[in-house]
Amino acid sequence: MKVDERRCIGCRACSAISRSISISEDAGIRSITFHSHDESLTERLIEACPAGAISSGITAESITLTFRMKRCSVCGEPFATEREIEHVASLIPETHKNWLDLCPECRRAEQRRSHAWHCIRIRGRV
Amino acid sequence: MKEILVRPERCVGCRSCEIACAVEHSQSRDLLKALSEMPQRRLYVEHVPEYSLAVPMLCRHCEDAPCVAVCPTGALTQDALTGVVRHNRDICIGCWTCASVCTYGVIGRDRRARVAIKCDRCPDREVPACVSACPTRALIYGEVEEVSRARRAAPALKFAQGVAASSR
Amino acid sequence: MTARIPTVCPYCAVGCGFYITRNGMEYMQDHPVNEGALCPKGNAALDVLNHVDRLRYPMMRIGDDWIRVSWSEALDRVAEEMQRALREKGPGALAFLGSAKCTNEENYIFQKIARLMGTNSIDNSARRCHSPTIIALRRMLGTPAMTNPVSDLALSDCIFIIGSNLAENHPVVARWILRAKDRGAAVIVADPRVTPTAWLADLHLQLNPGTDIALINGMINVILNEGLENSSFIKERTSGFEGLDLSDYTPERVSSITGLRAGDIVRAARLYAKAGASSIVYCMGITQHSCGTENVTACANLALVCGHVGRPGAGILPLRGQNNVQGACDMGALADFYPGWRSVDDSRAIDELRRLWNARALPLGRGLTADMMPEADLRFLYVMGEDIVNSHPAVSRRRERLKRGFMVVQDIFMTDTARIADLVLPAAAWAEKEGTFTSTERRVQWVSRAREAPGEARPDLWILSEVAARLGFDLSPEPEEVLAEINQAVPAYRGISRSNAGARGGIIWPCPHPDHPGTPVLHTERFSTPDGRARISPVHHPALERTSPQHPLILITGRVVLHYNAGSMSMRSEGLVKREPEIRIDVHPEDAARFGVADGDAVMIETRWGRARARAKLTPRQKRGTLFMPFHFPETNLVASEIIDEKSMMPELKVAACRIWRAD
Amino acid sequence: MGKIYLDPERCIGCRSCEVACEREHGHPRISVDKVKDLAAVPVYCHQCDTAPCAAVCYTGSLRLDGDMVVFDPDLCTLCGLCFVACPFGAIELDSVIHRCDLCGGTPVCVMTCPTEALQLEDIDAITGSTRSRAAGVLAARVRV
Repeated sequence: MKVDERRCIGCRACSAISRSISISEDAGIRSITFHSHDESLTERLIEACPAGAISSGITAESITLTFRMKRCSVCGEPFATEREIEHVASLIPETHKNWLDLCPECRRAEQRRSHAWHCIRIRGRV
Repeated sequence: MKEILVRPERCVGCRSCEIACAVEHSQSRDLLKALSEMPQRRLYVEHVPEYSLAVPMLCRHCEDAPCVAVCPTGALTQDALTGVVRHNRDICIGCWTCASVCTYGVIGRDRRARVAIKCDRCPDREVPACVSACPTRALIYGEVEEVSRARRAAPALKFAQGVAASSR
Repeated sequence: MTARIPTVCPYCAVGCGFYITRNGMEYMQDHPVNEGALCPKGNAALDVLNHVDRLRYPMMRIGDDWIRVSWSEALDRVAEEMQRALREKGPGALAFLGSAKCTNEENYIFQKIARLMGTNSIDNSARRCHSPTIIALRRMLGTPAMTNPVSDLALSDCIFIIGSNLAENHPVVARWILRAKDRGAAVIVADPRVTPTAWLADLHLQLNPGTDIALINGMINVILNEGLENSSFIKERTSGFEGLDLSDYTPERVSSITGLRAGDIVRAARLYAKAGASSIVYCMGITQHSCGTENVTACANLALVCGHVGRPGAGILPLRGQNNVQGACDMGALADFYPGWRSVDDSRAIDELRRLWNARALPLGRGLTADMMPEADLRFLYVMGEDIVNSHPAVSRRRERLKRGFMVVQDIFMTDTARIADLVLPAAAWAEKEGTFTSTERRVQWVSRAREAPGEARPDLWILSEVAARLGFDLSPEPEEVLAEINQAVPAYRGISRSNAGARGGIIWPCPHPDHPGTPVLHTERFSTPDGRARISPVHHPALERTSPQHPLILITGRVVLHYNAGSMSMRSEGLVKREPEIRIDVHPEDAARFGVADGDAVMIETRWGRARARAKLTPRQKRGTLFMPFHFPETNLVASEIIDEKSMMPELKVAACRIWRAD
Repeated sequence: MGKIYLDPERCIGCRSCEVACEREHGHPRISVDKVKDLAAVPVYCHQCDTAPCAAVCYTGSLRLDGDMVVFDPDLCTLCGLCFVACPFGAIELDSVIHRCDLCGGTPVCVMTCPTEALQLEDIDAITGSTRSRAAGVLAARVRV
């Protein structure tokens, strides 16, 4: 199999299929390493890749791609690669409140905060 | 800031407002054709049998509107100048969070487009269609200061407290 | 076994039903109390069955080690030690602690053994939750129990909640309060803390801790001044009203005691008195004070003056703590009452039991209560399903003194109490045995066996009947046969059987005969006092636990939603523990700044009773000048007060002057 | 089938829904927390009518079906894009996708909620009854 570095968005689909594709995260960088592996999985990998980055062919022994991760604008934790976010943003309608800047944990907190708002206004006077 | 004031004591339940609203928001802007377009409601005349009254229910464009606060995508926004709560159908994801927090129950569901639907206070008109159509002036449109009893059109919070107080 | 077996939640006293299935649980949507709903503890109830920590075999202490022994060896030893203590030191050297977690049948047999051995030193954990309720409501209304069922709250027009954080401690009760609110009812919550219960309030009275009597007397004063009392009710159904002079309790004076606005006191009084049907809901915020009995009396006075008793939606609702605390008390597992609320001083009433039991003589006079046990010269202590070391501060501090003689603990886990025992007997948990449980609303429900007990664990009733046999008493191990005897011994249970208690939702006592449908609302026609009238009796605001320069803050104790009492069950539930893993102490941010404490700091707290360590949590829900610690963690026992309400022997667990500093 | 509807004023923050969901599915798909100790709000999947999670799912594993977003684990590649896309943060991902499936029509979070803060309802029915209650209050004020 071959990986197109420009197309790959750094998601987890291929690593979930093949054990010879490993994924790791450190200091806001996600690294995906493609080791040489059983070519019989290539068909499945091509099918599973959301970005069309995998094709059949022969490639070097092992390559590692690195992706900068998006840090949550509230808590600062990295939660997805920047390319994943771009990819998602291209598939959903443009939005005014950019929830894509928040990690899922902070999205939940934001939902809670906005829902609690009027309860707190009422209860704040008790 | 202008508001639509509802005066239920004048409402005769003729539903002219509902029809005018439907026509205004139809493609054709024609009564008969509008009906065939299966318009989605933005305004609801509710009958209250205990008091033999009809009450036109429509978005009050609350100050600090809860629907705007909870909308996760920013499809609902409030105009700083006019106070109108606008809904952007292109951004709406149909999660119904807004509908569930609305104290008046006036955010509906457009089942075809699978998004929310609510009063936009007729941006193309000087006076909203429902107000123009009301034969008894149960709906009036004017500056907040002008309509002295506009307290009834106060934000959802005050209304919620009113629910508690009046049920006592 | 069938696919799903109905059961009753083993945690609090609300009595929620659910089904136990082969692999787990299912909700019981037609249960009259909870309509299928369960709180987090209910959802985690099955975690205690088959837990790895369950006791599986009888175990005897040899020095610091435990050795496994056979049942017959263990049971022989219990009987021998009991008889030896009796022979050498008399019945005064024996004490028994029953369990508000065990069935009615088990508690009945347990107290019967104690009394046949000649002692009234039998108690249960009701001592530290509602002993003041027992004393006060029995005297005033005749029946020491909730007057109305929980679901009745939905019919109230005004609900006055005082000293209860039911939204956390009895979450399903909040369901019915919200139903009342949906109908337009007013909810008043009196609590120093902004609890989730206070969130539901239309009027939150954030009073100073311990000033409940002043508040209630102030409300009664307003009611009498404004002519809002129910004169015909007072005239026809009560006595003692003429002695009720509360004119000192003007809103202004009460305001200065309670720290509330005078206008709020007046508003609360009007809301409560003017409503068509009002309920008072109270809990340990009322009872766990040195004036606990007076606090309950004040609540009942308020209800009686307004005539808000004896109708649907109008009543006095003391929320009990444990799943069978009402039943354990009904069964007489108390140092001051025999079964059926016969006072230990009432020799005529006791004589009925003597005949029923074929006993030569039965002991008279109050026995040792739980808190007195460490101080007494005991030679034999039998603890059934109670972690007394972690639940009674006085005992916790003097646990070694409990052990002057032989100590048997019968439980489902190796609790801290079991750890100091000489013999530990493995008991079956609620779903592994049969019998009845009585919930806070007097609802008696039959629980069937749904699971096998682990190892050699046996139902408490079997263990007790085996011990009794070795003492020469013939007591049945069959719950149904014991229930038949309870029919004779406890008048309110006369008509209760496996079939009516086993029906959906069981049956609410009093049930005088087998065809009786039960009595959800008490006192509709007459009160159960000898003359049928309720007693109004004035009580006054007492001297309070005061702060001092040494101890400038007041410590309040209570529960949190995810844990239960001493934690022997909830602390073994992974889903609960990970959500509430450690002890925290709630501090108002201003107090925190004053004492140099930041959120998340490890802090030390000291009262005149002791010191403990906890993690600080800054929260505006705490009233300024007060701290809050949940009592599920042993640390709280180190600092809780030992002042006792002399009438009920209730320790004042709710308030203690204290200081706090950062632990470095 | 309806959708899960929340009345935050009824929530007492007991986390029963969370514990029940965890018991049912091994990992909770709803999460409750308090806000300033004055309110508590469960956050959960809304089964959005035009759901971003379905919009980004390229295998059809997540797709809109009537009132629901249905999930077919067999088609899932565990790519994690739905986790990135959900504005509620209601999807979690480890070796499997954790997302609400309404428990096949009888959600345990709704069944177990002690205060009926969570309900499974048709959203039009909810707004309809809110509206008629509000109309009743307005009418009552006119007649007073």
